[in-house]
Amino acid sequence: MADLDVVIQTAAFDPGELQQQLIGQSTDIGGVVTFTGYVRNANEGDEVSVLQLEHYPGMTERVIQETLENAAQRWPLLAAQVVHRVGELVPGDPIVWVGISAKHRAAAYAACEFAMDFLKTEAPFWKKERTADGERWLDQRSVDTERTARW
Amino acid sequence: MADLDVVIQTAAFDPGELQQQLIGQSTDIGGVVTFTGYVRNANEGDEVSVLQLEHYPGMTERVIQETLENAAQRWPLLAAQVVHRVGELVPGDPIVWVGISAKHRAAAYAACEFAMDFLKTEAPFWKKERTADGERWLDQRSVDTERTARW
Amino acid sequence: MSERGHVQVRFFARFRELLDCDAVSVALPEEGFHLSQLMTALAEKGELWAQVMSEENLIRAVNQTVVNDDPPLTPGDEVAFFPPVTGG
Amino acid sequence: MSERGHVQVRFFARFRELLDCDAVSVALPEEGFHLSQLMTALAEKGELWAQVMSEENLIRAVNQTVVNDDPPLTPGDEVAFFPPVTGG
Repeated sequence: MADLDVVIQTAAFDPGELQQQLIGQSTDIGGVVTFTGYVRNANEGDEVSVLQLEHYPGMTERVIQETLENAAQRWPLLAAQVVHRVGELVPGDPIVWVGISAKHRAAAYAACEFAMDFLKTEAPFWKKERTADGERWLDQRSVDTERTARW
Repeated sequence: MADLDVVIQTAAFDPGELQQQLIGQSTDIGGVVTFTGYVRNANEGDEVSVLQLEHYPGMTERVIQETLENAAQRWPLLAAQVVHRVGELVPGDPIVWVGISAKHRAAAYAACEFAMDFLKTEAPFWKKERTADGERWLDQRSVDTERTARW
Repeated sequence: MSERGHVQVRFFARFRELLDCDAVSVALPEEGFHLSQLMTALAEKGELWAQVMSEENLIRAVNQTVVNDDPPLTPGDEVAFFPPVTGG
Repeated sequence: MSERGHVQVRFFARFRELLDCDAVSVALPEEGFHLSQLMTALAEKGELWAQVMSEENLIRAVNQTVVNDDPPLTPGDEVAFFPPVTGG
């Protein structure tokens, strides 16, 4: 059974360290695919100064854990981890990291993309942007729901 | 135009440092997808002790650079880098790293998988395994040529 | 948290701000009280509450699982209302 | 490296080992000498050379680009022979 892990934290994280933890001492791994999401400085034309991330503690972890379990049933994975930040972030900050290890790369690519697509549409996080014009809650992008429907 | 880079080296590399270099000071990036290939301890049942990697200097860089240029034409990328080791490697060593940054994750996932598929089938590298039974040159996997044919 | 005969109702993001309410405990008036009945009861708390309960993009979760049907509620259940998610 | 009137021929991996040869300079006997003619000339260097030149999985590159046709060679060209690639 693949080793699956979900962490929600306010602290910053280092993608390199997370990848090191994911592989550990394993020499079975053929490939690791990672996704790191960053806070962008502009959204729909407005300069973003701060991004506030709210979530639903408990449900968030459960939804992402289930997503990783579904991925591990669909593809032969060795390990999968999701780390997601909440609280205040600024442009350039890493916000989410998904790392997947597998013997062969095709499984790792597919599972990493699958995990991000479901995280984007099912995990209870909400983003609020602060720009020069004030604050606004972000709307879900239709492209994200379309991507999830592919699986 | 996306910032494209190819490095062939005998020295070890650190995936975390490479990702840090890829993003630099940019706050345009929405997502980074990376692939890290590792030397596996076993191949077709035999324990691998050393992997020897030979390449065709000059052609290797050219083929990978062209692959990244093709990727940047197909998808809106911010930056792409491939680092590939040659020489002697042992199980657990990172052998190849592909990092792609983009405003949106779909482009980064697609370009990263595209780059690895073409690297596996077009870049002139050859692997020779040393096991308890002696040395052997590896054969190309048919799954790799099939994956490249998808694009 | 979960009093006997009550459900805990939670609000997130835009709805939490609009109602100025993180969570409220609601007594179940009868056995077999359904989620839609809870929503009707909440809508009666005022104009803003009625507005949130009639939102087109209102996601509903019972015990941290999104529901699309109208399940009966049980004392101790946790019900949540929130907008479409925007993480990652 | 590229002498006037010559092509540089390089071998890699299994073929390099089999022939015990990294590279060899070959004089072009005439203008419009084609890759297939170079291969015939190399095959005449001995049994192992003939074996390599008749390999089913022999990839051929001219000036570091894989070719599937039979191009004419020009003095200074770099020709390479190698097995299917196995990097990554």
